[in-house]
Amino acid sequence: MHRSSRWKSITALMAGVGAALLTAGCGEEIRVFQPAGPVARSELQLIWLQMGLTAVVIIPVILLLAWIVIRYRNKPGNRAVYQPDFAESRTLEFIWWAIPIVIVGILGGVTLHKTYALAQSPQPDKTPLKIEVMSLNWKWLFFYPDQKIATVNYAEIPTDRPVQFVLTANGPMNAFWVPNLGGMQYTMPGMATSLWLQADQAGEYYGHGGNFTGPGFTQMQFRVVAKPESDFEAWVRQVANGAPDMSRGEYDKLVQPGTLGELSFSSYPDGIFEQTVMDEGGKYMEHDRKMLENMMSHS
Amino acid sequence: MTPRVHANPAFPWSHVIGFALSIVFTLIAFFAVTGHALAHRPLLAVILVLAALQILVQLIFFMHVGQDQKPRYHLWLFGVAMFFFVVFVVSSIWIMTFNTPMS
Amino acid sequence: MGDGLANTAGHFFVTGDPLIIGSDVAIVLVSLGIVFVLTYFKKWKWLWREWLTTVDHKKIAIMYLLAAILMLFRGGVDAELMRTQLALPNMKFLSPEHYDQIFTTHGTIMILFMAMPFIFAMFNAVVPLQIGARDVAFPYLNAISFWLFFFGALLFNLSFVIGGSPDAGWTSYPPLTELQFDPGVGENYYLLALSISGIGTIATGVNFIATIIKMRAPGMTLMKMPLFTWAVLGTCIIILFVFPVLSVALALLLIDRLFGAHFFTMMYGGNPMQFINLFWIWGHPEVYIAVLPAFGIYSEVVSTFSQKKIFGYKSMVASIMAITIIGNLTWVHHFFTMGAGPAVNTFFSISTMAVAIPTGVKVFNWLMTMYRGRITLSLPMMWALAFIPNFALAGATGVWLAEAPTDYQYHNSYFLVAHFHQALIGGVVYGMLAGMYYWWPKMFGFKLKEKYGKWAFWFFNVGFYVCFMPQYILGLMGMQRRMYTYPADMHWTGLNFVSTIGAYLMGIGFLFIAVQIIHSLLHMEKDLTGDPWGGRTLEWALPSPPPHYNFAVIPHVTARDEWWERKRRGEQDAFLPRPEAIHDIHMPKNSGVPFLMGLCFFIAGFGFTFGWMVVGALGLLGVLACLAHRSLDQHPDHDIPAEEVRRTEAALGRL
Amino acid sequence: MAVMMEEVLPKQAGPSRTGDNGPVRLELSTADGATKIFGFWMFLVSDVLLFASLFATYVVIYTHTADGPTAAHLFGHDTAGFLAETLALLTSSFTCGLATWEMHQGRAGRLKMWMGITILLGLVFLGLEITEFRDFVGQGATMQASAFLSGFYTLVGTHGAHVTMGVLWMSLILYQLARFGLNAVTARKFFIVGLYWHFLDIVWVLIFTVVYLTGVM
Ligand code: HEA
Ligand code: HEA
Ligand code: CUA
Ligand SMILES: [Cu+2]
Repeated sequence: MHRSSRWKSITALMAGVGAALLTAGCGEEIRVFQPAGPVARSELQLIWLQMGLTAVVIIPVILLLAWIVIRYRNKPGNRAVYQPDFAESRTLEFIWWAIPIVIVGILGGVTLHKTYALAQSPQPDKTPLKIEVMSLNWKWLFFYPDQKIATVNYAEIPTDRPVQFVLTANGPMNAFWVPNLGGMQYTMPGMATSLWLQADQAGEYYGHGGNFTGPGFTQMQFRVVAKPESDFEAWVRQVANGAPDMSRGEYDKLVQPGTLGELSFSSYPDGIFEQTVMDEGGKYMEHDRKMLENMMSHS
Repeated sequence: MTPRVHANPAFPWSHVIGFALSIVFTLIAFFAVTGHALAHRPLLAVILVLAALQILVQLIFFMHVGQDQKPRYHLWLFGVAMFFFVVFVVSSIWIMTFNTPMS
Repeated sequence: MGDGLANTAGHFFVTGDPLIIGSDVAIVLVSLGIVFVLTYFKKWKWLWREWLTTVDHKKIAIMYLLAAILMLFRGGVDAELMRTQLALPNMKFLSPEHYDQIFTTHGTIMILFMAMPFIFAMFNAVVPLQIGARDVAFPYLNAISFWLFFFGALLFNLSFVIGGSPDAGWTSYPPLTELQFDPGVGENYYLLALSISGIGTIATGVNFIATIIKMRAPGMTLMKMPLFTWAVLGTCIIILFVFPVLSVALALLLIDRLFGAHFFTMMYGGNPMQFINLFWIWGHPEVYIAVLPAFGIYSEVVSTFSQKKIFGYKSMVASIMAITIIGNLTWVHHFFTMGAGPAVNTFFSISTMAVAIPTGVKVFNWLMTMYRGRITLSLPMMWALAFIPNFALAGATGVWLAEAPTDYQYHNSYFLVAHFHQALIGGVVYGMLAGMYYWWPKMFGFKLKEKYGKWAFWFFNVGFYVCFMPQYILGLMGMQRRMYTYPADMHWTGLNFVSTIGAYLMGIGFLFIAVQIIHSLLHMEKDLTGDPWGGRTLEWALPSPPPHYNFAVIPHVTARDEWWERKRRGEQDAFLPRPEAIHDIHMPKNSGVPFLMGLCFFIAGFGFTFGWMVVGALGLLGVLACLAHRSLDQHPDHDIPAEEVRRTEAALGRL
Repeated sequence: MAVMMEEVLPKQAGPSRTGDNGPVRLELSTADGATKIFGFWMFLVSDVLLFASLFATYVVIYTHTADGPTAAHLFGHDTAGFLAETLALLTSSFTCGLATWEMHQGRAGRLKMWMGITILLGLVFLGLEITEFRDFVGQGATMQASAFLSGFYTLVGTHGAHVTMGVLWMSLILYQLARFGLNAVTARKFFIVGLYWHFLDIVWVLIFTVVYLTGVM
């Protein structure tokens, strides 16, 4: 009696804390649950699926535990069955080898499908926008190879158009993450990898480095602004006409360790991204070469 | 079980055979490569197979793995270790070549 | 080198931060205190003879346990400092540099210098007794393992005081950890300390495999072995397979840093990702190294306190072996976001999830072991019970992380931090505490008082959920790990604050454990039965603590729960030695060489840390000398005469 | 016909065992000896994975030559050199095997002779390897020149360090054999160093194939 009331108060406490947590963060701040594009949405779907499928076993396990502990307590007068030699049951064991196998099978199948899908453009029939992303100590540099403009610590993208981010680092490895738009990928020195994202709602999205790069890492925040195509083009024109040039010297200064606010540039040294990748070891990476040739032909 | 190797105490036959085999395998691999006997891929396959045979020669003729006391748990573990050797090497190549499909 | 010397001298002693100065002062005071106490009570000889030179697995277990608890405290203080810094946005409690050092040392210490010695304490305390052996297969090597761990840990902790701590995370990814970005000595400390203790760990793996395969009492076939011993076997197999990989990863990075090679640099063709690859080939299996022994402990505890045979013994064995092998094939899930391609990611997603299958079987079998049993809620059992929901959740979130597409959203966020603390604390720490409470009487000869232990349990357990549940949500809100602070406008403040409160509750829980131990020491309640819990396996057939040869006569085993079966049949006396069956017992001699060898490694490590190659080489020469000394020692053993054994047994009331 | 245990076993350390395959070999004649040999196999298991990591790293970076010498260039110069190393080491494995064989015949004198020859061949191998390294360094192919070279020197050098340890260790055992004679303990010690030696041959065969042969392919 005394015991179970203690259990109850613990449960009540937990429930209270849980409720507090949920209300504390139930708005749009739970960014992973607020997808603003097809990639994040596809990932969220899998999150719901995995939550559901694991809940199917985990919740019964916890309930069963509670029931068994209450039922088979060693106290005088407990008349529940006591079978100290009950230690084998083929049927039971078959069941619990089988259930996880089935769940893992389903999740594995979906994973296979989605992993391949996410490596492609979300809308292959639309021409993508290409943005080259370079993580520096401790800032984000964005190049628009087709628009020939560059920005620091923010990027604008058109809505409803797939964006191919080509990622590299000049400095320690970081990761590019915009939770509302979809999952992250590493930016690695000497490598160029591709990440597809797309926004279908206009808005301003929080982005942050995903892999620790030293004392300035915490400040490596950036914005991704999604706006309709026409607004996007207007912004490009505005940067191209109004912003200063990025000279080679300017670039070298950006590479120096330090934090910065947002900047825009109306031009940048030709081929600087490709050159950086190659200098840092990209020439040994077969796929880098292919990727960059691909990029060059577009620009 | 009759020991395979020490059947004839008068002369270490098995050691001599093992030695001969290891020299032969080495020379085949060496001259196949320096003489460009085959195209790249088959050549690679041949020398890897020869290396595997060499390892077996060392294990069987010199380390006497056939005649240790049973149960031979050490050989099981050594075998699994060789398995992971291959896994770690091959998967490192697989992972590090980034076979990202390009658009 | 002259230049380097002058340069390092300036940075030699860490100065500036009041917290570090405080710690320095504390460390110096404690050391002086220890020296004083030892001198005052004339205990130096005793320390050397009984402890520093011992090769007895039971004493080595106690030293490991002490070290583990100390390191839990050190790592825990780190955690409290971090949580304090993160309680509110834009806190100025810790500087970024200091915060970086603290999470690095926290993670490294908790995993390598807390979890590892804790499991080794349990291995040493239990395995020889459970299988009816007089010691481990290689007692001398066992002592070497301990001293390598000890001096490795000492070297690592020294970084706090001399030269500066590593600050690139416990994962230590290059190129951030290459000289170009990290010129200080902190990273060298990390690399050398882990290398040294890693050698000891490999030796422990060798030792316990040999012990379990070769030293079992007659009649104890593999399928009659207690599940804890099975778990240790699996653990040691993993150790043999993956610790060498860590050694290589560390060595290569060290070669880069000390000799200017280019394995992982950005220039000259280095490939930093290969470090990450090697690190996780070790790193993932490492978490199973930590958790398998805990699983073994749960099996023992659940069965004992349900007074019931373990359910599905064969499945349990099969699942241990399955985890041992499959666990080595999943490592890429730590860097799905590297973009190695969908084929790679899919393969490793599925292999990772596959581990959930054998683990699930274990969970269900524990439940069924309790089902139709008689459950006693003693302290070990409480920790075991608290483990199950905790680990079910940790495992579930693990499976979520295992799917590459969703890992893209979870990776390196606080969601991940919450996952691994739930697995490491709910799985490993709870398991080790359960094991500590369970075998404490066997190790020390007295029981721990329950009262403060229960307080500790509730504070720690409730604190755990309060601390880490909010972190799952923080991760989904986009909060990254390894941020020393965060802006006020992100809506992260509330949850962080709650989490910090939880961390303090856990700290209080830990303090209660300390109080409990001290209280039980002062009001000692001796365990005269040798079997305080109604145990099932051989160790409970011995007095607490067992004499140093363990078994006067090696028992003959006929059943899985040998001791329990005997008790049921009223045949306990079968384990009392008959005087005529007692013969001379062959035991290894104590030796100071393992300690000296550890010291030589320490000197070498310290030398290389500061780039003093001569000191390093001298240390290594010392190591070689120790090895040669051992090889030349023709009489490392001695005999305990039968008469002396009879006297000891008689004094224990067993004749 | 193996040697009778009692002849060479003045005092043995533990209870003796009779195996299921006829007369027991000297090094396995005590439980302690059998356990130590088993333990050594476990050490070899860990060494397999140590080399696995080095090979994995080497194959990942061996094309990363940073405009320095390539494998083909470096090893193609002097293929006879690494062939000679290989033959020296293979022969030493053979002589080490003969030493074990003589031990099993109970002939301590010949055992010591073959051990001496093995040590000499080991030194020949090391001499060749050091000459090779010096030659390469002379061409500017230092460990600092490229990732490929870092990998090369570390992988091959780690094997070389193992051989060096092997030479020292075998000399120490040779000394013990001379000093204490052939008994269960020294037999076990030699058997273990012999296993180690053969294992180093296995590793070398892989280096020969993966580093040198593919290098000049
Ligand atoms: C003891 C420690 C421990 C344990 C046991 C585990 C167990 C598991 N872990 Fe965890 N993990 C860590 C410690 C641990 N982990 C650490 C420290 C890190 C991060 C390191 C760092 O980056 O610093 C990490 C990171 C980590 C990642 C990397 C994420 C990332 O970096 O983005 C992944 C991804 O797959 C993962 C998955 C898993 C899985 C699938 C299991 C499985 O083994 C879990 C299996 C258990 C269950 C599933 C529960 C019981 C089962 C049932 C009740 C049956 C049915 C269930 C289902 C079918 C779902 N872990
Ligand atoms: C077994 C391993 C283990 C254990 C037990 C813990 C225990 C704890 N950990 Fe740790 N943790 C890791 C392994 C572990 N951790 C690892 C591997 C990392 C990753 C590191 C990296 O990124 O490189 C990490 C990182 C990590 C972070 C993320 C840091 C970051 O990314 O910025 C945080 C933040 O909350 C945290 C918190 C805690 C807390 C509150 C505890 C608590 O459980 C601690 C409980 C406290 C004690 C046991 C000691 C009590 C102290 C006292 C009694 C003193 C009294 C003082 C006060 C009460 C103020 N840990
Ligand atoms: Cu017998 Cu070699
Ligand atoms: Cu993992």
